[in-house]
Amino acid sequence: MKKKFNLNRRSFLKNSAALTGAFAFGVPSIIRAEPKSWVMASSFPLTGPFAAAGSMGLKDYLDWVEMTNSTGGIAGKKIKPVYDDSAYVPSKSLANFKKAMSADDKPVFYGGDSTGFMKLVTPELNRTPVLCGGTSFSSELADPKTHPYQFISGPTYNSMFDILLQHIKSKGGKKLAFIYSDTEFGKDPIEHGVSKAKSLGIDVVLKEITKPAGAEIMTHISSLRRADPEYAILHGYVTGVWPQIIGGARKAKMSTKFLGTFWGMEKIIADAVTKQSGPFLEGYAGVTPYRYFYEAKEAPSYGKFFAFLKSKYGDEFPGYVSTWSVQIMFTYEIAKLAIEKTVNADKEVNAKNLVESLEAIKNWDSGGYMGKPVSIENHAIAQGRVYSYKTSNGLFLPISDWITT
Amino acid sequence: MVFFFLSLIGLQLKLDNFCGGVFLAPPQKDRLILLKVSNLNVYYHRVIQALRGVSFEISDGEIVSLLGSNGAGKSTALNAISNILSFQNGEISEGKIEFNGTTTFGKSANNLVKLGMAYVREGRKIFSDLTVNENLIAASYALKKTVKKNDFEQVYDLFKPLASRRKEIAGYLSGGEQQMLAFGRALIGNPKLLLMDEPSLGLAPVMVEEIFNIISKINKDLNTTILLVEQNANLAFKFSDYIYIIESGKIVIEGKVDKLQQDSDVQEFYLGVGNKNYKSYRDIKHYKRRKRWLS
Amino acid sequence: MFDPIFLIENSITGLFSGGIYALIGLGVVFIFRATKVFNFAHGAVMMFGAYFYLTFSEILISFGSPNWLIFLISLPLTFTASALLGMIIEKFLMRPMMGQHPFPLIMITIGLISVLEGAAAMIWTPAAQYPKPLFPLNIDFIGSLAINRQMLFSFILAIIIFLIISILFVRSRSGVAIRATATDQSTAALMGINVSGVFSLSWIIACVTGSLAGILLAPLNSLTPTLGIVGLSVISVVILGGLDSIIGVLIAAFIIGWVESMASHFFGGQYKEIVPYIIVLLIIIIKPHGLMGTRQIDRL
Amino acid sequence: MIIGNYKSNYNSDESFFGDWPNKFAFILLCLLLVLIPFISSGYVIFLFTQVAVFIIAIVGLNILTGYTGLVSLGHGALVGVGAYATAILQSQFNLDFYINIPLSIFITSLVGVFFGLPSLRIRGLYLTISTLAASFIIIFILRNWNSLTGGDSGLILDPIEIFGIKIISENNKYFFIVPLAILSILFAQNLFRTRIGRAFIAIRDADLSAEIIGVNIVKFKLMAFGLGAAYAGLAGSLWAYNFLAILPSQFELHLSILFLAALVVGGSAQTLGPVFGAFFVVIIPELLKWAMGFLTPLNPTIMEYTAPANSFVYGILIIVFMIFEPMGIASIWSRFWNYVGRWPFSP
Repeated sequence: MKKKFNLNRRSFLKNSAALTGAFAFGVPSIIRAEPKSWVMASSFPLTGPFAAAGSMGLKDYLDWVEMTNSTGGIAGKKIKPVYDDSAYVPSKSLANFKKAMSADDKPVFYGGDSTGFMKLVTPELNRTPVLCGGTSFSSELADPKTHPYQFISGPTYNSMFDILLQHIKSKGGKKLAFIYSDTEFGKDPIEHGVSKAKSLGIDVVLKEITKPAGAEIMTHISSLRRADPEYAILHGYVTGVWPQIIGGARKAKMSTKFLGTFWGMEKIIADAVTKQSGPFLEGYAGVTPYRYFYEAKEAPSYGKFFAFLKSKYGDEFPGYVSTWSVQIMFTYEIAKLAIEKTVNADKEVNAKNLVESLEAIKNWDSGGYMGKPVSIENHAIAQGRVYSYKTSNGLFLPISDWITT
Repeated sequence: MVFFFLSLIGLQLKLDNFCGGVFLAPPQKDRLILLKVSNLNVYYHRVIQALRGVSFEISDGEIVSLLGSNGAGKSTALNAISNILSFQNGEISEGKIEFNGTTTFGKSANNLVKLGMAYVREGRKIFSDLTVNENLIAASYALKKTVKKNDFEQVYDLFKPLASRRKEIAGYLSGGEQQMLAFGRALIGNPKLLLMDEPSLGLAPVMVEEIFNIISKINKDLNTTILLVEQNANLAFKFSDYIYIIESGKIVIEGKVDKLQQDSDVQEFYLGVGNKNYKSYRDIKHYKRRKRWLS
Repeated sequence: MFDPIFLIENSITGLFSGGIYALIGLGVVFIFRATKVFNFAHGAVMMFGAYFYLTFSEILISFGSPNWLIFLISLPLTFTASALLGMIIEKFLMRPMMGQHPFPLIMITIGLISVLEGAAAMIWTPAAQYPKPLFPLNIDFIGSLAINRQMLFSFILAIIIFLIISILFVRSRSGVAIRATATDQSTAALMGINVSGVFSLSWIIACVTGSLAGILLAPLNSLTPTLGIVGLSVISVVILGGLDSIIGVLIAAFIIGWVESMASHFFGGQYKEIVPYIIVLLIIIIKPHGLMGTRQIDRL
Repeated sequence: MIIGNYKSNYNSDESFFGDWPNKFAFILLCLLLVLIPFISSGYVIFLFTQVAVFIIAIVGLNILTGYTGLVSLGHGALVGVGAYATAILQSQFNLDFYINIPLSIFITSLVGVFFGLPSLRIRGLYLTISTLAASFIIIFILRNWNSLTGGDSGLILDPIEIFGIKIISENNKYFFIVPLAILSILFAQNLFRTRIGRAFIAIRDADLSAEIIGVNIVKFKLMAFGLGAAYAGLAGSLWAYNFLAILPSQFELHLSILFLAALVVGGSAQTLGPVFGAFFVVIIPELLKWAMGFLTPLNPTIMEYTAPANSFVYGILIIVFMIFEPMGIASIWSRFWNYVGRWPFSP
């Protein structure tokens, strides 16, 4: 009797191992009833370097959910939004993900908020599969083999660079500089961009790494002046750095044309910069896969959302929704489409079937989000358009057609 | 009834006179008591008791010495009076200190300086990377309204060697000069009370004699009251008016210099006078016992 | 491809940023000398100063004041607010620990980094902001050499303030009091120096110079609650200078600014951030007391 | 202030657990830990596992900072070294976990000793700054050695496999990591009954005096660095197997500060300090999130305040504990039990 209770360390280990064997692996998974609502969970960078984009995105996303629910939700069921702050820290996003996944009603879709998270979550997704999209356009994710449950709601950064390079080529540009932030996001397409530029016969004369925020502009301007490119692509920034670099270059009397990628193409930032420091952003151009919100005439989806916001907020609604929010909403639109397709095909709504439906999206009319019909290839949508900023009216206006790669 | 009380008071007064006349020494000096310490208890780190109910008082114009061996609590007493115990993680748990009629509690060290208390610490503690003049400026910091240029000159007059080296870094002065600087710093602004902690420490015998001459000069010329802490009892007896002897945090003997000098215990323990022909441990046993009793 | 003008340009940029590093480092040294506390939170204090300035200037801009009035009013207000911040930190965080081992105090300054960053993010949101620069960005050309007028003026201002403060430190009575306190706190108290007053004063000076550095730095970079990281890399300046030497800081700031700039010139932008720390490690191993520091201060 | 060791005989001084209630509490705790996975959700188990990883790391920091008095601001980076060592060994050499983990521990402890080398010349503040610099340098290497560390995008690992069971579910990870955490606490507890541990304490309290009485401080300081780093290595290794993917940004300075905060709040130089500390730093963000959850219906973007509030609260806790309770929660805990133990005669 006495011996039985003598739990020393070794027997503790042995017993716990035995217990583990008995319970942890043996408990059958509980078969759950169909959920009452679609839980769509996501992390938002409400704090940290991209907080401005995150909080704006969250507000618009919640409005989008409200609108969608008011028109019947997805396949007759309402959407239940679950969200948490990640501070743009991948491990915090991952904790949020785990929290969402261990809740009683599991999400059918998870919206991640950074490339780092998309990377961290990959092994986790193999264990608890769920359809996963997000704000990352990392080229690495566009591979159904290594990242079977993740998709990109737009072109990869590589494709964006392809589009920009084609644009430069068509304008007859010869000398090009890459200026990018010292982040995963910034470094992502550089290698591809260099080789692509080479194949198009464009000379990449400078690859300049900067801090993602608070970069020392003068140093970079100096290098840019030395290299003196005709075009410079700014990549890997959201709110900061890119306007200062353009401003610095203009002050240094440079005539280099600057091009940006999606996250650095926000009208709100461009307007604020113009208001504060003058109209030097004139002619700044860049690639974006989505229409701007003020092009609502060509986009029925935008029109619907505009009407909803107008009725909800009245005069408080400024009439513009940021591209960041549009990106998040479009990601959810795709998830919504995948769920609808799965339900219509009368299949169980699980990650595997959702991915199948996702991959089956071909020539879908996105309701104006994108100009060309949407086809998902390699879990990404490779199209975009080059827009250029006009300081006189504060609008990004298209200077190219919709380009697919 | 009223009469009865009045008579009681009268009796009381009479008794006082009577006792004072017969048992106590008659009050010789009618000078005011400048510093009064009563029942002082000090702890370090809240656990080590350094002073156990120390009481003493100093009259205006006197030189009073606090004698005792290492670790008896002399410096602690001075630190408590000047309120810098907090820098050594010590605190006063009980007791009262009155300086010039008001309590010192609640006044920070620098405020006490303004009230006329100065302290020359053991080991001089000059600001070694400031110049001589800057040392004096630092000392006059709190007294900037009252200190005049000629206060500096007064110090340089008193300590001639300093005058020629006023622009030099104090750390390069000799030991004696550093002690002079320490004195000079304390004398800026003519303090009422000067506390001194072992001014003779680490100086050549010639210097010691000189330092003590300066002390008595300060006392006479500037009419500064001095509380001196010393280990060197002979010197203390030579220069003081009144002596307190402190052992293990308690005052064990006190008295005027001439009286104490007659005391056999004091002679034996502190002045090194007495029967030196001890042959065995038994001979000095009484000594140990006596000393224990004293403390 | 060797391009001498490019090299000169980058060297000048490095030296200019050295001027601001000196101003930041000054605060760290001041506090260290007076209180023996190494203030890891100095960068965060600087960031707070920049936010104060942002707030005051935004308020004034909203009233439509002219530029010169904005500077004239919001600068003194910022300095007052920063001084208050310094006093509060000293009074409530440092004073209760007076006379103790410096390690807990250093831990408190590390905690202070989190507190200030969190507070700034809660008050002013974590999004990057662009406060109105004291000197707007302008690039002048000397031949083909480009000089950033904003940095030049910031540099001149930083150096002027640095020199004023360090001359006061040597010449003024308060300077003597601070130096006396640095040598021996309790003796200084016995000389009639108000030691806690000196502590307050050194914190105030550090916070005010820090806020000025923040105001100069924020438009060059952008203003986010993590601006304080720049302050962390200034550790290298302070260590190279010798931790308690004001002249040392000035020299070290130029060296570090220049070396950083050269690292970014020859190896690429990302090396700039790591250079200060490599320098720190090397100095600590080779010459712990830095260029001009007191030799015996290797004890915590 | 601890001023003595109140043991009355050698046996009690040498004993592993203080007394029978201590031993009983330990057994009870172990039982409770076995039960936890069966009564809580996956997220709670995940949090427990994370606490366990933190505990291991903080025990290492406790040896270095708490017991030996060498304040390190680079512990987070060392955890990163452990994690990367594990991931690289697995991806490059395809080693099994039972070789991989010890090897990672060894590598990390070598790195730790290397960055402890300045301690031969310097002490105190300078040492703290050198660990800070080391932390930045390590992270820089992790971020920029693309071919080996995968740069900013980090590395992905395969899960551990024991007897054909993949340690991938939350439960399995829990049962793999928590026992290791308990073992490492016990090992550290044991360390301070030995010559080495006491030498560490001697170095902390008075390094010169320790040298004079014959403690080889160079050797023991390096040993403290090595041991502290070894714990960091184990924590990093488990961290990698717990997340199965690692990024350099996870191990930056904020992690080191988090560990220090945990140690201070938990109670440095005490066995239970790291345990309380780790629980604290994991639970506080959860509590804040929970509190913010109540407020979100009012304003969905109120969550913007969660992360700053988090960092604010950590900072405040460090400061408050340093000023009012420098020995941390562990000391409150032991005071509480002393009080209970002596009741009704307790003061």
